[in-house]
Amino acid sequence: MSTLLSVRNLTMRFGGLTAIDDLSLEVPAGRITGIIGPNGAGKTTLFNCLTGFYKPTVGTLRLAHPQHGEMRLEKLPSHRVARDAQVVRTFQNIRLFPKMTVLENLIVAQHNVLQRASRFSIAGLFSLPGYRQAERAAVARAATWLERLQLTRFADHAAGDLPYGTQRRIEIARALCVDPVLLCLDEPAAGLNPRESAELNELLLYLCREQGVAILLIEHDMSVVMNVSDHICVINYGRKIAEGAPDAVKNDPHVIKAYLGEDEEEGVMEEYTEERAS
Amino acid sequence: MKKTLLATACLALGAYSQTSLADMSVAIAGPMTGQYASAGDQIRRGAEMAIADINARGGVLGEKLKLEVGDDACDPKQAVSVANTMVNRKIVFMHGHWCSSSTIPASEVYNESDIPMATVSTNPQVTERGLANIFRIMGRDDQQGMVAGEYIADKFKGKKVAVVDDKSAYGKGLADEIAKAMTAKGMKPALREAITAGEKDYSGLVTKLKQAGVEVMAYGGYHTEVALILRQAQQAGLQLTVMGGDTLTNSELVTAAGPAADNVMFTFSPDPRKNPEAAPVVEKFRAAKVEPEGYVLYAYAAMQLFEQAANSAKSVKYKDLEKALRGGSFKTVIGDLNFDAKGDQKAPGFVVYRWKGGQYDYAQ
Amino acid sequence: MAYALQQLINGLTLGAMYGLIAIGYTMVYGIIGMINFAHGDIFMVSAFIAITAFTLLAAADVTSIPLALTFVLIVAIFFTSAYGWAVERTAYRPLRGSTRLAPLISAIGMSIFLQNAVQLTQGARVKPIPPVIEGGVVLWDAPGFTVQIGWSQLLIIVTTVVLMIAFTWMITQTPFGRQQRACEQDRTMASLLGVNVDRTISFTFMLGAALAAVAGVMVTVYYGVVDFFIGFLAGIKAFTAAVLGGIGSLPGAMLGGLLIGLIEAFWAAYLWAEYKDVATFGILCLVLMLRPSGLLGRPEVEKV
Amino acid sequence: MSAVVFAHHGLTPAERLRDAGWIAFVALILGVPLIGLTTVDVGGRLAVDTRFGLLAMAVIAAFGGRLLMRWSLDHLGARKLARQRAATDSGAGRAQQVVNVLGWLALGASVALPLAFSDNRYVVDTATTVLIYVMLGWGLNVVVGLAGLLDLGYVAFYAVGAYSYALLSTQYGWGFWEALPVSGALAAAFGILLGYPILRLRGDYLAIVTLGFGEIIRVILVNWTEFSGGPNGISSIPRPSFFGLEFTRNAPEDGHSFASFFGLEFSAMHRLIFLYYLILVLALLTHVFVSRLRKLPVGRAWEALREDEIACKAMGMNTTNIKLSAFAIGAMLGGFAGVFFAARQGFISPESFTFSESAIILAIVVLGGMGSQMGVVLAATLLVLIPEFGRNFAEYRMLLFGMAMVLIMVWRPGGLLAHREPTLRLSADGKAAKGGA
Repeated sequence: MSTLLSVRNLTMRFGGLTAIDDLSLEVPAGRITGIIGPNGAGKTTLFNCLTGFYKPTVGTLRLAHPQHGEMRLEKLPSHRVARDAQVVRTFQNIRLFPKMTVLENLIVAQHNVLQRASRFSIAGLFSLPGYRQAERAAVARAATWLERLQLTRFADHAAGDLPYGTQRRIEIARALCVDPVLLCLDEPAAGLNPRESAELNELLLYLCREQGVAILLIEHDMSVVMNVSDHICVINYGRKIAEGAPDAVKNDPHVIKAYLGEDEEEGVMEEYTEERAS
Repeated sequence: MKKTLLATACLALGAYSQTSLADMSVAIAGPMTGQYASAGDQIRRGAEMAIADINARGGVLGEKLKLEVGDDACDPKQAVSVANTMVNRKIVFMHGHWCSSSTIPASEVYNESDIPMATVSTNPQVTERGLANIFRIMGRDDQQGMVAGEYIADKFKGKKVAVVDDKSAYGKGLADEIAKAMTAKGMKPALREAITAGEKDYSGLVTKLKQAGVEVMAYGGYHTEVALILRQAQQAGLQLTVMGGDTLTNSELVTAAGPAADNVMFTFSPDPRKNPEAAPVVEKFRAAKVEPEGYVLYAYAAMQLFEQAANSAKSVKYKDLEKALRGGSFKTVIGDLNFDAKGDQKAPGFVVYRWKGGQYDYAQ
Repeated sequence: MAYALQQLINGLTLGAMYGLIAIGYTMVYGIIGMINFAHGDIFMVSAFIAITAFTLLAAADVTSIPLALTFVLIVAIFFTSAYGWAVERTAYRPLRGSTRLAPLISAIGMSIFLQNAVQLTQGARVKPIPPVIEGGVVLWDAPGFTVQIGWSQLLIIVTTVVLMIAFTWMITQTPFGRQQRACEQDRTMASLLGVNVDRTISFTFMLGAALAAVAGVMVTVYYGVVDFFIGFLAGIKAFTAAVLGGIGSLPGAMLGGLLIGLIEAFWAAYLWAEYKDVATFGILCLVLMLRPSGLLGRPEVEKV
Repeated sequence: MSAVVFAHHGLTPAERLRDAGWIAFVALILGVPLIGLTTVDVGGRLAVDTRFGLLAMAVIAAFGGRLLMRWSLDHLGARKLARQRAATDSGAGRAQQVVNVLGWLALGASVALPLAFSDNRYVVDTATTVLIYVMLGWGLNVVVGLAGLLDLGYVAFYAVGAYSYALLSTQYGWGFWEALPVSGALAAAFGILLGYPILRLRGDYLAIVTLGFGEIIRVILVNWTEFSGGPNGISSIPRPSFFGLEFTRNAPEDGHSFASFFGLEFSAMHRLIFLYYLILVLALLTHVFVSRLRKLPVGRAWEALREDEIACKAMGMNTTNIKLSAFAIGAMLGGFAGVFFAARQGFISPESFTFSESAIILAIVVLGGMGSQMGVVLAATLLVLIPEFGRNFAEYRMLLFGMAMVLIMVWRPGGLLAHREPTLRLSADGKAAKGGA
């Protein structure tokens, strides 16, 4: 089991606030790694650092890319993290392209491949065979994922008009169309009903076991995290407080304390609600 | 819906533009809306009165005249559109446009459609392009600039003179000519400045003039800005004499500038109101509560010009009318008009005026 | 030196005027996040109201300047606020909740409408009144150049500063200010908490219009000449000022206004007057490149 | 809007009267300073004049108008509700079909127009103006409608196109067809020049900077007299020829003019009609170009950018390039329109490139329905024709124009044609389309 991503001494400060404090963490290839922690623990900030939206104050993020070798994620702008390093994320507050159809959302995710095939749009403008073929392939790929996530019947609907749970699935499907090496899911089960959660579990296991995609999962729904994760990392106040197999983490006294013992940090709570609202 | 819309639009446009007219149509065009609407207003009042008078005399060649009014808002694009409307309305004569930048593109349309025009636009380019249908009943910027520049060089010897313009085609052209004429007479402008028309605050310019010790400002532009500059100069304790062009005939200048307007001089054709032959018409305008200032009498004269040319040619066909206009001499309220080959007035004669107590009169 | 000082005074006066209009822009922007392109024309309407009021007073032989000013201000604020209210009610409220651009276009239409309505009802001619406040103080009698500040210039600068302080106080300290800020941040939440959002927005528009009215009266007093076209340039400049200072921030609007006034004055004084608008917009671009939210605007954190 | 209508559904007559009375009261307050009172110039001083009769009429008109409006809104509202109930979700697809059919009909009408009005200068010329605005609208649609970047200085690119053709042709004797691509490329370069420094800006900050850019270009054109002719502009710009045949009255000595070549009698209309077809062809090419681009990766990227910039980055898209390409393509199309404008007018000056021009073009895009190509056609037609029809109302025409802009926006906040057609459908590609729409 090789290490896909290794986070070393990651620190992220916003003015006086330290959101992530000297965090180190290994993400193995082809496995599901769960990240849990109380609200405002710095989980989403970790994702933002990983995917280039924030520049970490200190620390290194090394990705052992199967094709391109070692890449330093903290040095890449966000679009290159997705394009070159193939580290793709979803968002806690779903970010689809609401007026575009589901299919279009999935095609846009394959922008870089198609754009290359369209050769500065010229091949595309004249509908040259090379481009047509690339487009067909892109649609086929999208159709496959739609089928797998039971979204085919929504393909031509505007994404923004669909129910919440469906939108969550679309966002995952869209991320999959980027062909990720590492898929970072930010609370994919939030707002799902139990049946949908169960389906999600199944999907995550399929992606990991059958497709070999490594998954980094932020989740509050313990039925999801505990059931699918191979390895769980618990963070609080931006620090790692426990790590290990699901069962071990469940019984760790630090974790129990973090979840149950302290409820005086209202400031942190507030920050969280704000994040939700935006 | 779109098609019906388009179709009705076309039909309506077509129908509207092909209205058969029993009367003979003549037209005026100028800025009836927008920033310079007051000039357009003057033109309309003058032309309306003239048409009423001509029709009272029995019209032209036995037909009553009908006046078409076109609004170009001093926008070249709209000017072309107005010109096309007028062509469709089968006008036989056009007085306009007012802004040189509207007259130039619109005149090409009239030229192609064989419509003679009389304009008050002063930019030399208006007649320099060799179009046969243009007749200018006003002097040119270069002529009036020369008169103003020489006057300044003669009368204000030893004083510091600034030349300022408002960056409009008219204003800049005029100011350049004034500066040229002054320099030719051996007087270099102490300052050459430009302002943005439409602003309200010219205290920066005034301070600059004060610093440079300027006493006389030669100005190319419109009256609104002159009034503001004068007011602000007075507030800053600067005694300023202004010399400008024909646009300063507007009595708004006096209302706006207050007593300081007495320091304003400008060049203009000999005052048509002083023309004894114009006296009855002037009286008539005053009776109708219209002060025949600025372009009012010019519009009146343009219509007289058409009346006389048509009567002498006994036709309103372009060829005949054009020949009559070029060859003839016409007695109008602005004096005798006759044109050279380019269509400029043969003897435009500019005179320097000075505002005094709300009236303008020849300057000493 | 004396010259520079005089230009400084000119720039400050002009800047204060821009700032006054910009505060109205910024308040409206703050609450509904739209560029109210008709704001400049509201200002123009108020200048016309002021002209009529001053003329009426002159006809009634009122000579006391403070009395006249107070009367004109009250009249102008009353009627102009009514215009502000009506504009919001007819052109913007029906568009609440639609795309960001719909109210913008509606505002541009409103601006064209107001301009032409005034031209039609009041005429295209410029409207002048005799100087209301004359004279000033000589600050420095340098050789060859006397620096002076007119009473009306002083009046403008003082009024603007006082109003900015008053409005900042109102927004930060009063219940209305709290409601206003609540609407600004989350309209749905505010209405759930019992804030009457419609009324708050209407009131904000009326306040913005009242500020424009004060600016309109000041313009009439200072320049003495008004026409139906003055709203356009003033509106654009004030908008620029509001953005430069950081749109949504009242002190920012003031600062932006003053900066633009000073840039214009000094650029025209020492460099090429004809390129002063290029300078203004150039500096705006530079500032925004370095600080994308303006000088005093809260930096927008990219929420992911 | 509709909610307001329904909420007032059951108004009693007394309530209606009270409502109309309230409106009349507002009209009275608004009317007093502008209608009721006015200042007139009496011998160099202002005096106040009253027009209370007119004011009373305005107030009565407001009262009556409100009653009438409420009454008709109630009726229309009821009918609208019925129609909404009747309409099913198949409506969207049908709407698109209708738009398509109408599009073809409009095309047919525009091809036939000069034939039907071959001696009517005004109609052909106005139609040409409509097409110029259609083209500008399509260009700006790329930037605003598709990519969602608010551009208030679009007229700058129009000016760059117009001036580059004017200068290339008058100074260096270039022909229309040689100058067209060069001017377009130049405008595109300006688009990138503008786009680059302001990539980080969003929303309204972007708006003011683009507005400033438009003003900067205009101020430079006004002041740099040696280069641009300053306020005098550039006149005598050569008109495009018909494959080398000029539209002149007299044939040149060593060849033919258009009229003499075809053995026609000279008519100024020939050139007008030729110009009309020229802009029609340019506009159609633009349409095909933009519609194709929209279905290409770059077009979908523009729309995605409009929808969510952050999600775009997360999908690995280089938003910098996407924004710049939108600016460049939009600017290029504006430049083409400018070249044609200069060639048609024969005279250009900075007055044609003011902020109000940008505002009108933006209004066309928004009124049409952001991103909708046919919407632009409809809005451009309306916005050009309203003031033209208004010529009959002389000084009221711009008033009506402003009012129309507000009313259309309030009536249809999403634009006249707000429907968005997907760039591709699953079923269309021969894939299994289970369920479908």
